[in-house]
Amino acid sequence: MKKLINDPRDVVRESLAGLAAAHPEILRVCFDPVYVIRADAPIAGKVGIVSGGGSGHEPMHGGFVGKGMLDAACPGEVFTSPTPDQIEAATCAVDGGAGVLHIIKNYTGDIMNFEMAAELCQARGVAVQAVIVNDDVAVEDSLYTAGRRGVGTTVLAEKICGAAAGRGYDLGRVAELGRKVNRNGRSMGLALSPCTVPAAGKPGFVLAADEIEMGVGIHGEPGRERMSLKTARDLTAQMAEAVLADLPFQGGDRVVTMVNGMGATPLMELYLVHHELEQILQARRITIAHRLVGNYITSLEMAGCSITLLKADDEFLSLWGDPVLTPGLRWGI
Amino acid sequence: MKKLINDPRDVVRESLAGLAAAHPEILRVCFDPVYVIRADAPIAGKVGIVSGGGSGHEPMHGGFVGKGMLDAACPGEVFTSPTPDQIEAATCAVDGGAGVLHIIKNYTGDIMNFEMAAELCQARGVAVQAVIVNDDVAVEDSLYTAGRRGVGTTVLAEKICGAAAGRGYDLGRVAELGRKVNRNGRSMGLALSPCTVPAAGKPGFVLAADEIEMGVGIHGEPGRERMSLKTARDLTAQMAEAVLADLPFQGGDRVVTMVNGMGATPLMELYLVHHELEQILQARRITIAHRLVGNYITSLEMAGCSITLLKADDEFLSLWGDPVLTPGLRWGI
Amino acid sequence: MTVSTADVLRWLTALQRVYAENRELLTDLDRAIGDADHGTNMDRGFTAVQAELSAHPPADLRSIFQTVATVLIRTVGGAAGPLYGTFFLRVATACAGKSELAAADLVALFQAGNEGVQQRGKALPGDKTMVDALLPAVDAMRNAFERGNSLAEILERGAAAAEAGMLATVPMQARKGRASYLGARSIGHQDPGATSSYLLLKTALDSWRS
Amino acid sequence: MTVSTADVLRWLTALQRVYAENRELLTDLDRAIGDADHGTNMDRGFTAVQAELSAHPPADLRSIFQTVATVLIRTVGGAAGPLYGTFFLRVATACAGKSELAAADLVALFQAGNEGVQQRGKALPGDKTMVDALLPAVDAMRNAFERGNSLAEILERGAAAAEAGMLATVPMQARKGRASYLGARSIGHQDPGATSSYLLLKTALDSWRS
Ligand SMILES: Nc1ncnc2c1ncn2[C@@H]1O[C@H](COP(=O)(O)OP(=O)(O)O)[C@@H](O)[C@H]1O
Ligand SMILES: Nc1ncnc2c1ncn2[C@@H]1O[C@H](COP(=O)(O)OP(=O)(O)O)[C@@H](O)[C@H]1O
Ligand SMILES: [Mg+2]
Ligand SMILES: [Mg+2]
Ligand SMILES: [Mg+2]
Ligand SMILES: [Mg+2]
Repeated sequence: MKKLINDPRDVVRESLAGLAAAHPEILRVCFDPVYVIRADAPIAGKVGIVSGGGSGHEPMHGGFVGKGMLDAACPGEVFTSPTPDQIEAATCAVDGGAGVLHIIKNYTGDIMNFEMAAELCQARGVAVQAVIVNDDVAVEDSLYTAGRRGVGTTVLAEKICGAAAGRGYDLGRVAELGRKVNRNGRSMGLALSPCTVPAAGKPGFVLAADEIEMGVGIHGEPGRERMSLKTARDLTAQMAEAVLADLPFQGGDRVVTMVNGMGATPLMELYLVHHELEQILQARRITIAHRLVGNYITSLEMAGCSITLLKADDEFLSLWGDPVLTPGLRWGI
Repeated sequence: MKKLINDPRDVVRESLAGLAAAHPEILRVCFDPVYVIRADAPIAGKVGIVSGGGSGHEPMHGGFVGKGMLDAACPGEVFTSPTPDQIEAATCAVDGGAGVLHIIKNYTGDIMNFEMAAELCQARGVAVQAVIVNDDVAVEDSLYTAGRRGVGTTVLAEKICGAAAGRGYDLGRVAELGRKVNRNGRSMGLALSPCTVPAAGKPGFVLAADEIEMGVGIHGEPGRERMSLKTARDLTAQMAEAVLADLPFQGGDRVVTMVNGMGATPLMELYLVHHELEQILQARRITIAHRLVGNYITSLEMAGCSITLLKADDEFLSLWGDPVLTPGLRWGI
Repeated sequence: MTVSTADVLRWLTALQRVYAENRELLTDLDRAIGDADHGTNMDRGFTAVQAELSAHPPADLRSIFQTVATVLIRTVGGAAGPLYGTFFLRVATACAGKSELAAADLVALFQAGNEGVQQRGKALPGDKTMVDALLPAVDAMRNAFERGNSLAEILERGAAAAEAGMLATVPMQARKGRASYLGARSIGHQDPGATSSYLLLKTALDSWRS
Repeated sequence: MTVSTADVLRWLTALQRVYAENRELLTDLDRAIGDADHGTNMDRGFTAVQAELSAHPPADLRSIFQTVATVLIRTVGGAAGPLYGTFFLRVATACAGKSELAAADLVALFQAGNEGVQQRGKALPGDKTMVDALLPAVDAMRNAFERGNSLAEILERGAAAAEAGMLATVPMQARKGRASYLGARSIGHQDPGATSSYLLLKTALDSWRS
């Protein structure tokens, strides 16, 4: 394992210390329990937005804390859900009296830890609602699974709900908005190479020299199939087809797109994939209203990318344009 | 070679098409010859800032085109200097009558191609001055080499000169400012893994499982030594010592720092390195006025990082704060 | 024979050692059908439990298990944290007022723990989870108790049933947790959580048999 | 015997093939002490030269070399682009008004080309660059010419000297270009540019010997 780290057990805390040091004007980090919080929290009268999950997906979630997005983020150990005490402390710290929205990716561990935390917060009189993101089309949903995984749409939901809270939406409305984002967002990813959890020391899976994992999860979970490497054109088409067919997206739709890097894929390749995606959408008369290209929801040093499409209405687009000031996403300020 | 590309010969153009598609409000891309240009260029009466170099270092340089930074960037093939015709076309296209500054990294190929272009531009009546960046302390300068390589300080010079041009500095003053930035900036990097030029298909060098290249160049050029992997603390200290001793930086200095990822290193590790760097500088009573942590000047999918320190005066700091709107660096707008 | 507060503390100390020793094993099992962290999670949790117990030794059985529960919930994370946390919360409640545990108490205690896990995780037998080790163990212990077996025998039956249940997860297709994302690809692998649950009972047996 | 416009075009056609065939070799040499692109650069450049020459066949020798120069400058990039570009710019000037090249012209022409390279790159013999192949070749050709040798013999001497010069770069420490960053670590490797320069002369010999 080749990483720029000290003791693997200290990775999360030392990295968070660096995040805090790098962005003092935007956020603070509390260490006991661990959470990242807006420098100016709580904002009286504003609904608080809290997310969290395992670490190793940076900039998500800590890098999305700041004006116009998250009020706090709860980072767990690498690829491990945060714990109820973190979530409880963060939730109570950002409550400005209007209640707090939890944005949760659909993983059993995340759900159960946020559930326990919500019970504790409600016991303390803090109103909490939850939005569960489950947008990964790679895994078929069914009564016999924990359901679809939450991936890229989480980033868009955090931006849009953050803007809505900033505009004064009440808790019920922000939660409903978040669920609407989730209903209209779909994602699919692929891996060219695996990643290694520092504490584990070995790659989570192994790929042959010409093999990729189509539909990979952000923790390296297997997806739809192991297949041989193809051109960016073919791979982008395959991801896009899966995403487009699922909602389905149709001609005339306006969308927000995200071409997301898994961590080790150069920006040069992500722009190339975005170029392929734009051509696919143009051919279907789907209009791209806004686009993100870069590393937003990563898997440590995994090579690969994911595509997220959000079918946008006027409310989404208007909220998307609101100023946002976080380490990972910034405009208008 | 595992990359998200089509034909290796098309990587640069297809990636630039994606850059243009992703940021229509900021920039345009011309393809014959190839250059990236500000959407609103030329700006009458403003000194134009043009940079360029081999591709594969994204976001540099194309991702730094936009308001407050570069007016144009000339991307060569991967790791290969751009050609005089590109540079000539870009220079003439951004000339607003106040002349154009070329910001050049000190590589024989870049220097010679920019030189030839400058001759052509001057023949067409466009005033051109050049700033050569040679900030890499890994390679000892001497009469018997092509001199030090240009690396991280280039990013800071492009931001600061871009801001100065926006404020109306004339060509001579912007050029002098750029040289002052170069005189006060120092960098050093390391690689945990090599990178593969698409057209070459094989890694530029090979590292054993526990080996790193200390002082690596942004094209994978060897540095000071092959050594075994150490903790982030030790490696950061070694890079920082080399950088600090070279200027030298002293107690009481104010600095702008950049902890830069080589492409495949997770943000989590970069923040961890930044945390180590802040402690080293604090111990020496060196004040960090501004900081960048992320991928700014990369080497394809190389794993590793570099540290850049700029000794800052009031002029630098004031210009640093000016609004900038580019795909790779953005604030205040 | 009964289980004393000292016995319980020996069990918890042993658990730290056992999960440290089986850290790689559990993580490798989780690598096959999960995200390669179950061993790390359990090791981190029970190490923290020991630290807390020696820093602030609780007065009675109930508060010992209360401490175990809150420390696990705070330090384990993932799915296992809330599940084992809930397990020990229920165990603590089941110990209310007791200073030592007789056979009947032990059976009731493990039963309460498993019920907590099932309520928190909504898993049924056959879903390829820790429940597939815990539930058979509880049933076996109850039968043994009703047949009037000794405490040692009860624990032996429990551990044996947990081991059988753990092995029975191999051919199962996961319907809960991360492994369920693999669908049919989860078949043929032993469930990490069922394995850590077996270790929980096996270690109780080893600590209390004598 | 003289070199005609047709001979020159055959030389350039052969150069495309030669640099395509030696693409890997040149890139591997550049991988050792540079950035692994010299072969790709030369291949790209001379492929573009062929495309341009067949698209717009120039009228005379001078404009042929003028085309070669501008296409190389436009397509090769790196250090080699301006250097070989300048080489052919000077060659073009040296051909001004000529419709075929006699022995004296050939010597003058390669000499002019090498002077261009040295002016553009400021390299001296021993710096481990293309100059270490070109300069000895030019000297050898001049001597052979002064000794009254045939054009074929002159080319043979030139190619032989270029090859010797290329091999002589192995023990040199680079003082110019990317390789100079390696300091002593550049010793023991053959210079890619000297190699492509040797191929330039070797191919002229092969194309014109007959
Ligand atoms: N809903 C559930 N009910 C009971 N046990 C579960 C459930 N979901 C997961 N588990 C257990 O948790 C184990 C995984 O734990 P762990 O790896 O620590 O958490 P995570 O899956 O969040 O990384 C699985 O092997 C399974 O036995
Ligand atoms: N200043 C110089 N003068 C003459 N030749 C040079 C000089 N610098 C570099 N070269 C030649 O250029 C070759 C490298 O060419 P190439 O790899 O195409 O360019 P780059 O080094 O920019 O990638 C070297 O092997 C060397 O022979
Ligand atoms: Mg986990
Ligand atoms: Mg090059
Ligand atoms: Mg796990
Ligand atoms: Mg080269």
